[in-house]
Amino acid sequence: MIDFVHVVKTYPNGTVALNDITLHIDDGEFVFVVGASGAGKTTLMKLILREEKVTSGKIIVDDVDITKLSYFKVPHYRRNLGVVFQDFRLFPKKTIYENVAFAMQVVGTPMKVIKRRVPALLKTVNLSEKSKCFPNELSGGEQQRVALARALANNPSLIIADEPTGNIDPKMSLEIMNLLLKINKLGKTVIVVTHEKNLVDYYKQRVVILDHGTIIDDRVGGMYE
Amino acid sequence: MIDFVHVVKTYPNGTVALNDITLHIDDGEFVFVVGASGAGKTTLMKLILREEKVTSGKIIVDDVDITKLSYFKVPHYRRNLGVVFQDFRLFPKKTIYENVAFAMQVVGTPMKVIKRRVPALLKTVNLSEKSKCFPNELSGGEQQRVALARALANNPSLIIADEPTGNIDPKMSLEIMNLLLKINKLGKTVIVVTHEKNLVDYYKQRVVILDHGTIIDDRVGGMYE
Amino acid sequence: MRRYRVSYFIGQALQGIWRNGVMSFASIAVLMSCLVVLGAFTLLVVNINTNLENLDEANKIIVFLDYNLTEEQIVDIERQIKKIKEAETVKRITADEALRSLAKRAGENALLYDDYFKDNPLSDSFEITYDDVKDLTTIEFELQSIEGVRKYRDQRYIVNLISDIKSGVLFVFLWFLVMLFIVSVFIIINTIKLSVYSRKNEISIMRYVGATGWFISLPFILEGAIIGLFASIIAYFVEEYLYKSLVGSLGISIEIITLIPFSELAGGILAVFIIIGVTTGIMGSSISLSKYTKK
Amino acid sequence: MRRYRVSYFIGQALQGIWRNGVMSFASIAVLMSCLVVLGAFTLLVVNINTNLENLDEANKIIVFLDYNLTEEQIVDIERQIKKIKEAETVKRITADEALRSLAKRAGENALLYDDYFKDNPLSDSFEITYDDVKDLTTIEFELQSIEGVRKYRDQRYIVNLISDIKSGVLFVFLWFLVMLFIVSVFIIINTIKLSVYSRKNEISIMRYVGATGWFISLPFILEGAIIGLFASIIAYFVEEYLYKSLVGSLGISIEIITLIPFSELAGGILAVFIIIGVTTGIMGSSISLSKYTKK
Ligand SMILES: Nc1ncnc2c1ncn2[C@@H]1O[C@H](COP(=O)(O)OP(=O)(O)OP(=O)(O)O)[C@@H](O)[C@H]1O
Ligand SMILES: Nc1ncnc2c1ncn2[C@@H]1O[C@H](COP(=O)(O)OP(=O)(O)OP(=O)(O)O)[C@@H](O)[C@H]1O
Ligand SMILES: [Mg+2]
Ligand SMILES: [Mg+2]
Repeated sequence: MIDFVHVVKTYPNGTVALNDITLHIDDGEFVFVVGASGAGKTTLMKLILREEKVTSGKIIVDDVDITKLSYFKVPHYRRNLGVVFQDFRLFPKKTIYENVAFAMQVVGTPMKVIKRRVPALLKTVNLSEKSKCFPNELSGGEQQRVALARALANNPSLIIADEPTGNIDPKMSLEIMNLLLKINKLGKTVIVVTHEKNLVDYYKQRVVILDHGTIIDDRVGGMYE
Repeated sequence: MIDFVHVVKTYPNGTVALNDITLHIDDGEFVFVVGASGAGKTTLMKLILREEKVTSGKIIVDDVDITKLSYFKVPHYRRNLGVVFQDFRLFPKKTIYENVAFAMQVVGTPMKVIKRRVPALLKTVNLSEKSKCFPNELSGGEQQRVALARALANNPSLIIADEPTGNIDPKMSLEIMNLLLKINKLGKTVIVVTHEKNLVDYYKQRVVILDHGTIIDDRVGGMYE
Repeated sequence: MRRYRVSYFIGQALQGIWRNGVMSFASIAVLMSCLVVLGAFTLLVVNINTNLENLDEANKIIVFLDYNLTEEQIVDIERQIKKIKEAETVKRITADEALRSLAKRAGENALLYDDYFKDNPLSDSFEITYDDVKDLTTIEFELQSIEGVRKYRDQRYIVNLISDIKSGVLFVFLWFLVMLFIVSVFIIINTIKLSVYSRKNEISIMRYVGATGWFISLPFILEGAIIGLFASIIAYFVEEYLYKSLVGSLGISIEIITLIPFSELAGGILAVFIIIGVTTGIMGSSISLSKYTKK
Repeated sequence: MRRYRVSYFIGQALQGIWRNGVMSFASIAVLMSCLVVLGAFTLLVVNINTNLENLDEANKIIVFLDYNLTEEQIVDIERQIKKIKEAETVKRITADEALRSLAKRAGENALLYDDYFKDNPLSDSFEITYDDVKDLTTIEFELQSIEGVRKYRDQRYIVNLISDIKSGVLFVFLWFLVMLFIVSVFIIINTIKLSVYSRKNEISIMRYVGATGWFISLPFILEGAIIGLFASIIAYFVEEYLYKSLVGSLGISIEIITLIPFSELAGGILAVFIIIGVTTGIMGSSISLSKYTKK
């Protein structure tokens, strides 16, 4: 359960990225977040991840006000999230396998579990043959899929995906969206930022539309634009 | 005029990214390159840019076999190209303004020309207010547009755009595509890699479809898939 | 909480060193250089110190006795002198010995003394050595109360001179050594800072994935330690080579200087190198990490 | 080809230094440290050398003349000796003077000489000083052919000893200085390498945009030069402070050691610092750049 209560985010240089956002997302929901470039979608994700701090307002995740989380609790909080970043954020000096495995090592997963799960995850995103490659040896879409595999690694209860199909062809995009939907069916909350009209229109889920930092529309099955 | 003659590209780790590509692009053409993730689209672009070298075959650009270009001539060759990279490749320690200006400084453009042209370019991509920001202070789509502005800076005769709308909302995407088409009308050659079915279908230009490193379709007005 | 395995951290550290070859190499090179310089200078100071110790001969007092004392009286005086705690050694010099050494000192003109050997005009004397210049005053005070002592001569001027030089030289060199040490540590820390800096992206990604500060830091700190260890071992061998080649080319030309053989110092040097190398390596990474793990 | 403006490159360099604050700071700090150590050691060597020069007194030969020469003969001998090119100064010592200095040397026992002053058994002599130990043999050869020279005494042993010590000490220190220099250059270059390394992405993007090698390199090289300049100026002031405070605390305790005042060396130090700082800064960046501009 995620609650944004009158959240404002102003960046140090004065840009108001989010302006008085109030938003409730229930456990197990599937939400699309759409909006023009610069509307504040990524900022919204960064606030949930606690990568950025709110300027004012509260964000409550599972009954905890994460704006008040101490520095030491942040990592533990983040482990419940699976995030696909818009810029992937893979480790350049780790192989694809290691990139995914790292997320599991962080939480102390035993080696033998990792050895079983990582190949399975890479298979899901169709990257089995690339497991020994480094990120700079992959195409843009392949990197994006690695990021997705890593986000799913720890079976998080909340998945946030920022443009997870931005570099991926339509067929693969559908597969990935179907995967996210399947995960959502298992009871996980999924938030997807995307600008792919087709996908949003096709899946008929809840759609939150951002514009210049405010929510201008929020309904289930909502059409994009 | 670009000519690929039996081009093969195998990466050091053994991946065959392009397999016997023969392709002719005339001056002033507008070409979409589409294909699944990992099909070799970016590799094709990198070969034209001479970022990667061919394994075998020839690439002739304006009567010069660029596979034989000496190290010293490469920069001068590149100045005739305007490239939007899939991963943007902006200078992290330069402001948006400086990022675009740098491309012009490279070719020795006088200061007063730069001072006039850069703001105009930023206006074209709708980023006038962001000129003093650093790349990490921009949203994904904004960064992509900066990359586009930089590609256009020197009025190149060949423009290569790798997923120029990958992070951009549909409305802005249309604007950018229209801009590229306008430039194409002025006589410039434009090559656009994209996976946005809508765009490709809408514009009815020449479409080259790549699959596992080979061209499986190449016709004007060709439908995506 | 689940268990983390030590092997994981060591593996990560080694991987980090290997995959960031340029940086690791540069860090090891810098660290090693600093240690070599530091070590070479320490060897220099140790050698200078040892050689200065040999200048201690000047620490003696000559005590001249009254003329015409009986043997018994002289023995009694000797006993009394030996009672002075601060006197290290006491040596009797007979009048004849004194005359002979005088004649010898005259060199060319020794023959001038020939006449005197028949009827020695000198008295017996004692040569007292002591350890520390500070004892001089005490000894001289005690001597005053001994009957039969005509006068005594210390070499206070020479003693002070040598002791001045010694303390001056040591002062300069120790001061220099301290400076060198501080500078080395500073350089090493800065170098490791630079190398951590160039990986700050990696570190911040770790944070985003939910890694705690210590989980991120441990491999880096181990990396620092391993780099420090490598550097110190290499530095040790470089030092050995340099010192031995120096001793080799110097040993022939000067005999009055005693050079301490390397083997005598080897253990200490290696130990100190490893301690400094590993400590600074760890310190360097810890300091720079704290900046990047707090996001 | 269009013109590029110098101001552009300088501007880029300054921007680079400013925007990469951490790296620039670390590089300046390391460079500065190396220069300070190098400078301090040079000052040490210069001072040691000056003080060793003062030990030159031993460079003299005493020439003893036959007994009972007439004044004319002695003057004639003096003339002949003065003709020897290698003889720097020639000083006549009369028999009386010689006796007096002998008596003085006997210290306690000067009275032994009393008798001889009535009928001096010594001969006149000359004291010849010379510049270089190598001249000794020539001078002695010439002396053999002079009538009336009974014998002569050089201080070859002492001379050789002192000269050995001098050359030994200088050898060790110069050797050390060279090592320090090499190590410093090595450290500086490695540091700048690290800092260029952490910007290799930036460099490769420049290449993609069509920048030529020199266009990319020039700002980096200027950056290296400016960092070198900063570092050397700071190092100069640190050095001045350190040296003056050392002279201050040392000057009181020892008088026989002459410490060269800082002002006498200041210009040279600053010049050398700037030369080394700027050169290594430029070298460091050029070396590391060549790797990344070739893509
Ligand atoms: N670190 C930052 N500092 C300053 N301004 C920022 C920063 N990050 C984002 N912004 C600005 O905040 C606004 C919202 O950015 P955000 O990244 O949330 O947009 P977005 O909706 O994700 O856009 P896109 O679809 O292009 O990714 C933009 O105007 C952007 O320029
Ligand atoms: N530097 C590299 N080293 C090794 N293999 C590489 C490298 N770059 C790309 N590849 C591989 O070559 C193939 C083609 O890559 P390319 O980047 O051209 O794909 P793409 O068509 O651009 O895909 P996308 O739409 O995902 O960007 C992929 O399988 C990729 O893994
Ligand atoms: Mg975004
Ligand atoms: Mg691609």
